[in-house]
Parts: sequence; C-alpha cells; structure tokens
Amino acid sequence: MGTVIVDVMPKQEILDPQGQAVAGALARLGLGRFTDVRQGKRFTLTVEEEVTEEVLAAAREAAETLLSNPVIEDVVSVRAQQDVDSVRAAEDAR
Amino acid sequence: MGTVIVDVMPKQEILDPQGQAVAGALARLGLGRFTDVRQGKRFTLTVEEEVTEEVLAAAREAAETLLSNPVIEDVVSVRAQQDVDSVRAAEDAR
Amino acid sequence: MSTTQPTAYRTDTVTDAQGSPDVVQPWADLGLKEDEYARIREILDRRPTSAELAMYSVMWSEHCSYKSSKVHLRQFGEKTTEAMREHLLVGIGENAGVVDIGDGWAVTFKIESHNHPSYVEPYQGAATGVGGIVRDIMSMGARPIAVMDPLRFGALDHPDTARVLPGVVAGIGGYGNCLGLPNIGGEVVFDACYQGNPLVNALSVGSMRVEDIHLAKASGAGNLVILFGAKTGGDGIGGVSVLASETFDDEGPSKRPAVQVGDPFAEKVLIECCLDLYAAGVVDGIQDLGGAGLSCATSELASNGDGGMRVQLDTVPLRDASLRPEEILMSESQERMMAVVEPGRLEEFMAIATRWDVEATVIGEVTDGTNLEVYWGEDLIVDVPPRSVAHDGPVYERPLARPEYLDDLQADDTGSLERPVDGDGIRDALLAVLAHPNMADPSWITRQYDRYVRGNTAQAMPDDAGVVRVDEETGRGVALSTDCNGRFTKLDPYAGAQLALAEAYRNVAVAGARPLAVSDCLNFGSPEDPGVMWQFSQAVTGLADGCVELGIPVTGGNVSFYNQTGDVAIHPTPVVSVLGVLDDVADRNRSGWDAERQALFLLGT
Amino acid sequence: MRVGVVTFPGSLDDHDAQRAVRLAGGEPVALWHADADLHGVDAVVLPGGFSYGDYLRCGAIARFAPVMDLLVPAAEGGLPVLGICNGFQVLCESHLLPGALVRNDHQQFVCRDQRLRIERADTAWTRDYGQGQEIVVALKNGEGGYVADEATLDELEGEGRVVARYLEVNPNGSFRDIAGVSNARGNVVGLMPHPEHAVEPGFGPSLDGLGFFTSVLHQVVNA
Ligand SMILES: Nc1ncnc2c1ncn2[C@@H]1O[C@H](COP(=O)(O)OP(=O)(O)O)[C@@H](O)[C@H]1O
Repeated sequence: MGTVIVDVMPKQEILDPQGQAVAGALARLGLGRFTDVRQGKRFTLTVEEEVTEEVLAAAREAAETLLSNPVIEDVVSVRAQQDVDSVRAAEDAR
Repeated sequence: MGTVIVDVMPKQEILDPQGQAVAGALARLGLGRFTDVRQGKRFTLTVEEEVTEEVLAAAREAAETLLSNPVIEDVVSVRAQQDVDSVRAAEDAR
Repeated sequence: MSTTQPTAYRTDTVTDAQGSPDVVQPWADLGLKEDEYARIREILDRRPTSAELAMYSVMWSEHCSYKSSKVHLRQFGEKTTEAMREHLLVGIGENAGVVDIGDGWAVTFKIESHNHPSYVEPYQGAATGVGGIVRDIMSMGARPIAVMDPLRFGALDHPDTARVLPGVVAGIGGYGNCLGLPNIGGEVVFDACYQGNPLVNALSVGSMRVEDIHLAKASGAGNLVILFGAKTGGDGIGGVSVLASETFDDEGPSKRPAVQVGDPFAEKVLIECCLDLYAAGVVDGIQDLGGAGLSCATSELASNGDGGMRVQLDTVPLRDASLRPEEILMSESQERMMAVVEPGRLEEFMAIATRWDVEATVIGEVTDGTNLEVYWGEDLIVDVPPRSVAHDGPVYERPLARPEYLDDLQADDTGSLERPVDGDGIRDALLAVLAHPNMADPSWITRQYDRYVRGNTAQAMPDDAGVVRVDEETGRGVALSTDCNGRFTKLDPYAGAQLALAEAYRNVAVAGARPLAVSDCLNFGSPEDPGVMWQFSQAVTGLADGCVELGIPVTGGNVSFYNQTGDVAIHPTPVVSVLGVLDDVADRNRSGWDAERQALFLLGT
Repeated sequence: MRVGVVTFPGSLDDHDAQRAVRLAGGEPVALWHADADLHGVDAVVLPGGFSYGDYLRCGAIARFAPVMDLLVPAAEGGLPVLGICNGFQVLCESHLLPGALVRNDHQQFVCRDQRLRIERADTAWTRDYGQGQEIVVALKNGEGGYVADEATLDELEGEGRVVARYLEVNPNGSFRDIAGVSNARGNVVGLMPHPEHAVEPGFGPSLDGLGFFTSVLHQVVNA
C-alpha cells in the first residue's frame, strides 16, 4: 500500500481571502511576523499497490484534472509519501 | 525573506466528506485505483527574515492554536520552504 | 510584500505625449476603432498617454459605454410619461434606479449579467456577479436586502453543463449566503442555445429612507476622494498588457490573473461600513468599483460633479506591487468603493472604517478645474475632460435587418404537431411536460441558497414572486419577479419582451403588490450582426411600449451583447424584472392553496 | 432581562437573534466582538453567519475575539450562552462544547425547514419545551456536520447532553443525528438549526423557535 501527496496552492496573482483572514488573525494573536499567508490544499491519495512511476502519473493526472482548478490554482507537487518521509527523516537526522 | 509551510490533515478517525467526494469523483474519472482520499490544508507563512528555529517555533504555535483544530485535525508538519526545496532537489537529482 | 516604487520605471506622461505626437499606439489591440482613436486625439488635441488610452479604451468599450444600445435604450426615458414618473426618485443613468414605496421609504433594484466570466470560471464568475450588483445597490445609499438569480444553461445532459451549473449555483450561494442576503427567486432554464454562453444574471434590491439616497458625484473643491475596501490587484486587466510592453522593466511583469476572485466577507464588512458612514452623514458622493475600476469610478464621479478631480495614483494600496499605472487604472479588483468626503469629516470617516477593519486611503481631491488629472509620483499621466471618458463615448447606429429565417420559423407553427387524442396520450404529454427540466422543481438548486437570513422573507421559492419586508413596524415591503421566455422572444422579439414584462408584472400583482418599476437585463448575440441588432431594437421597443401600457417606468438595467459562439447567437433573452409594493407583506397571496375545498377560478382569456 | 447578541465581522443573523429576544419579551443588547465588555447582560447569544468569512474553519478566528476572553470564563461560571450555527461553531472552537462541525457530507450548503426533537428540556435554553417535543425550524449551513470521537459521543448521550436531534432527514451528516448539544451544566447550548428564524408569523416555517428565547428569560428570572 502506498500514499501519494498532492499539494495545491492558489496562484500567486490570485486573491486569497482565506490566507488574508488567517494573516489578520495571526496578527491579532501576536504572531504578526507572518506578513503574508496563503492557504492551499493538501491531498493524500491511497493506493493498494506500491507507488510506482505509473501511479505517480495517474496522481498527476488527478491533480491536474480534478484536485486543482487550473484557472486559479497551481499543483505545487505530487510526491510519494515514502519519499517525503525518508527525506524528512534524513533531514531531521542532520 | 523566508517561508514556512504548515500541513494540516483531518484526523484519520474523523469523517472527511471532501476527501470522500474526491475519491468518488476520481473513480468516475477512471482513477479508481486511489481507494482513499483525504483532503487537508497547506499554509505558506511568509516572514521578512530568515526562517530560524525561533520562526519555526512561532509557526508551530500558529499551527497548534489557529491553523488546526485538535478535535478533528493533526498538524502533519511545519517546515521551512528552503528545506523542502533543497530536499526535493536532492531527491530529483537521484 | 514590498511597497510600490512609483519612479522605478518610465511612465508615459502628458508632457511626453505632447512632445511625441507620432508614437504608434496599440489602440486596435485595446479594442478601439480607428475613428475612435482619432476622436480621442481630437478631444485632447494631442495623442493620449498610455494611461489615457487605457482609460478611454475600457470606458468606450461596449460593456461600459453602451455604444451599440444607447440609441435604442433612449426609448425607456423618452416614453416615460409624467404619470409613470410618479414614484420615481432616481431614474436611468445612476448606478441603480430608486422608487418611492411610501412612508418615507425608498427602494433601489437592478439586474446585471456576469455571463462570460461565469462560463470561464463558474464559481468565481457567478460569485463576483452577485458582489458587483450588490455594490451597485450599496452605492445608492441603500442597505441591500435580497438577491435573485435568473439563470440560463445549455442542455441539462451536456457534459459542459455539469461543469458550469454546479459552479454557478455554488458561487451565487457562496457569495450571497456569506453576505447575508436572502435569495428570493430567479429562474433556471435549459436550452442548447446557451451551451457556450450560459447566462448568469443577478438582481439585488435595497432599501433606505428617502433622505438617505446617495449619488455618484464629486462636488465641492477641496473635498477628498477616498478609496476604501480591498487592495487593488491585477484582476481583469488582461487586455492592457499590450500597453505594458513599453513600460515594463527587464524583469517583466508578474502574471496577471485570468479571473477575479471574490471575497464575500470583505464585501459584507464593506456593506456595514458604508451604512455606518451614511448614517454618520460623512459621505458626499459615492461610487462602487466594478467594470473598468478606477477609470470608471473617478471619471464618473468627476463627470457628474461640478469641477475636476486630482488623483495621486501611487497612493492606491496594492496587492501586487508590480502593477503599472495603466493597470491600476483598469484593475477590476472586487470589494472596493470610492467616496467623496469633506476634509472636516475625514477623521470620522477613518474612525468608522477602522471600526470595521476596512482599509481606507485618501487618493485625491475634487478641484475647481475642469479636468480629471491623475498623477504618478510627480508625473501627470492623465489630463482629460471626465465627461469625454464617462458619458460622451461613441454612439453607433448599427444596421438592423429582420432575420430571413424568421418567416419560416413563424410559419412552422404548432398546427403540424401531433396531438394526443385519448386519455393516455394526454397523460403522457402532461408527464413529458412536467418532467422537462425547465418545468421541474428547481429546489435542487434553490435549497443551496439561504432564503431566511435577515428574517424579513415573506415569500421565496416556490412562489411566483419573492416578497421581503422593508419596514418591521408597518410590514411595508416589496415583491419582485424576473421572467423571460427566450424561445418566444426569438419568434417575435417585440412581443417576447412584452411577454416577459407581462409575466413579471402578473407575478408581482398576484402576490398582492402594486407594480411600480422595471429593471431589465438584455442578453443578446453580437450587435455587429444586423439580425441580432434587429432583435434588440424590437425587444427594447416592445418593452418600452409595454411599460407605457402598464404605466410603470424602466429604472435601469444592463445590456449583455456578444453572447454567441461563432456566428450563432443565443435566443434573444431580455430578462425583465418588476418590483411592486405591499403596504403590509402579511397581506401577500401565496401561490397555491392553503386549505381543502377552495375553489379554482381561471381569469383572463 | 438583558440578552446580549454578539456581532463579529461577518455575523449575519445577529439582528434576527435580537428580534427573537425582543419577541420573547427580553431586551436585546448588541455586543461588539472587539469590545471586551459584556455590559452586564444576563445571557448571551452567539448568532449565525460567517464570522471572518469562515475562511479557515468556521468560528476558528472569532474564538480569539476580545469579547470571547470574557465570555468563555463567564460561560464556565454559569452564564447562559446559546450558539446558533456559526455561534455553535465558535463554542466548539472555544472548547466550551465538545466536538466540531465539519462540511456537510453532501458538500453543499443546505437551506430547509427542518424537523427536530428536543431531547433535553431542562437546559437554560430549552426548559419551555416538553421533553421529546418535535419542532420545525429553519436550517441553513454549509459546515454543519457534527463530529466527535465515539467516547465523546457516548459521554454526551450518557449524560443526556444531546439537546436536539434531526428527524426525518439528517441534513448534513451529523453523527447520531445530533443537531445541538450542551455543556454538563446545561447553561451553554450549541445548535446548528436557526430557532430565531421561527419566531414570527409569516416569516419562517413556524413559531417553534421562540421557546429557546423564552426559556432563557424564565431561567434567568428563576435563577
Ligand atoms: N435560480 C433561482 N434562484 C432562486 N430561485 C429560483 C431560481 N430558479 C427558480 N427559482 C424559484 O423557484 C420557483 C419556481 O420556479 P419556476 O419553476 O421557474 O416557476 P414558474 O415556472 O412559476 O416561473 C420560483 O419561486 C422561482 O423564483
């Protein structure tokens, strides 16, 4: 079994009212150092098999066609969970 | 200037209607290999400074108090963008 | 985000324009015709600066100038008699018409289209359509109290309808629900002719005390011009990129968004902020920012006023610091308003804005000159007579021709259709009619709209007219309906427009209201097609004549042309809305019956 | 009796809640989110709407408003508080009530006349209803699905803290058809449907909602 992670963010040039609302709230909470906030989506897609190139290709297709709206959003990344994890572990070990 | 990325996902035991709807739609699109889909949130927080440990600590506080609701969500990760990027570059180079 | 640096790149100034008359300008790419460009040069007695060119091109577009429709729309004013004007407080020409409903109450209502944006990005297109019409209502001094949404889609079973419809409905609901405006009615019609051109029309109605009516005019030299609400971003300025090529620095522009994204929360706060500003009496003139953004707001305010206006463009708060002056002038960023305020009231104004957390910036002032002057830093980049931009745009007498297909179409009447001859046949025919998507229960759509918020909704879905209370003490309120049958209008545009009017009028009347006023949204194909133009002129004439017959005036509306794919236009679709008054909404009549054994009567012929 | 109604930026049904208080015979007092003062009110309603646009999670940002700094301890001290729709979400985000509200299972905003059963008629806000009484009030929400873990749900059921349950149709996928819950003491109630839209003849589906507002007046009088 494997998992693919897809990250989608509003395009930089597009108004992001959600991120704006969060930024305002952070400022009120004394966390105003975060001057800009953008809110996107993160999907985890589970497959019964290993995450192969083919699975990633299917995930990419899902990301472009369904998980994001190309008019206002960008697919930021499509990765296998195991890669993300191993990389993090490596990083944390540093 | 730096960016922190915060990932928040619905808890495993909590119903995720959005993820479910996506899974259903993927199946209709012939991408039914993805048997389970969960939809969470991804935030990018911009700071004027470098992303130091202190900035990360503030981001963690933001993640725990505002960006997630512990009843239904987990903070999956709080990372500096530069780390994510470098790690990805390393990975892609493999 | 870093702040704007106004002098970091070269801007085309008035002095430049005077010194370089022969510079080749991209007027054609901006949609101007050769003679229009020549007229601009004549008005200014020099070539326009690139900022002026941007302003004229957008303000003289079909959408803003009504250049093809003006000659026909005149009938609405000309045919309105004194008697019809009895309840009219503000007529055609302002942001929205205002009618007197008695007891010192006034209501304003208007219907507008957001067709093309909703086809491109259904959710945001429809959402910002609602946002735009609501700002029109706010700019009259009113509190918006309800919305309606007449919709037309392609065939129900067409895959693209499955893309467009859910997004449109969610967008209308998402924006309207979040604004706290009850949705009290609308239409849902499916017809293949709308496949590539769905119609998303949005109506809003608002109420105010008669003495609180506000107008879009900038008067009184020294008065301040304040921009408030959302920051300005690069929304809706795709077209001006041709201008940018000469001024962009090496790095080039950051990307410009293809669509506008609405922020209903920002608009809700803006509504409350405006109402507090009106109540405090600190606003002399007010204008919403919609199509053509600052170009439109500044030139219209100045044109309606008695002097000139000076604007310091680099003070406009930006969401995207890479915006050039031409782009800032044209940006269609949502949720913004512009007010004219006496300097002595500035502090009060700012205090109210702060209370609502609404950003407000003084960007200019009213002058005793004659021109609209826009500065970028020290540079004068616009110096124009505002009327020439806002009101004296080109007017076309487009050729008209009755379409040749019409005779055949009209001749092909129902006589040749097979008729059911027995009970089963009639039953099948009836079921087929009832099962048609255009007749079926639309509650799968309307249940996504809040009809209860504000607690004044006396009637909404499934009644023929929406009814909302205006005055809680007396129960005084209004009834509204929108209607149109595009198929009928295609057969006979003159009678079709009258049919739409008559149906809306009847719907309001049967609710128990006295019909008072009309607003319309005229959705047609290309005005450059003489057949379409003929349909348009027939429909407008039919509507104007119908209004005379019924004794109620058209108070405003909107024209949407170019609803066509290739050379195939949509059915002519003049959506007509009628507003009526009830002394007490408790006396309304609902559609349907509420007890057994009531008798049914059929009235009319 | 003075009943405060808090207005957050983006509150929509605040005037409706005030009207309901008035029709019930109370005196509505407008409370402002940024004003850290409860102005001596005897009870508080957190109204429906989209506070701060509900952009992050419904009620998540409102919870940090200055007025909440006072309201949370006051509620813990016994002040009657009713959260309607967005107000319910604020109460959950503030941890005055357990659980959370998530997007409707069918993904759409829904506005309908909803039948409910009053499951607990001895809270500050429901004592004018009969135990098990069925009522019809307006319901309108996009994120009204009540969720909590099994242990919490069992605890709520066990302690009789489910205040109202959906009948006929579960409009949003709420666990165990829960439409409203209370805290252990019964002074804090969160409700997804809108009783304030069922208090006036001719507006809204019934007059069934008035009981919430009369209940608190009686409770306060008797207290
Ligand atoms: N898009 C819409 N938005 C809101 N209400 C709508 C919409 N479409 C239809 N309705 C409402 O649904 C009810 C029935 O609509 P419809 O079937 O078109 O009625 P009729 O055929 O009597 O004109 C009316 O109350 C109408 O206002």
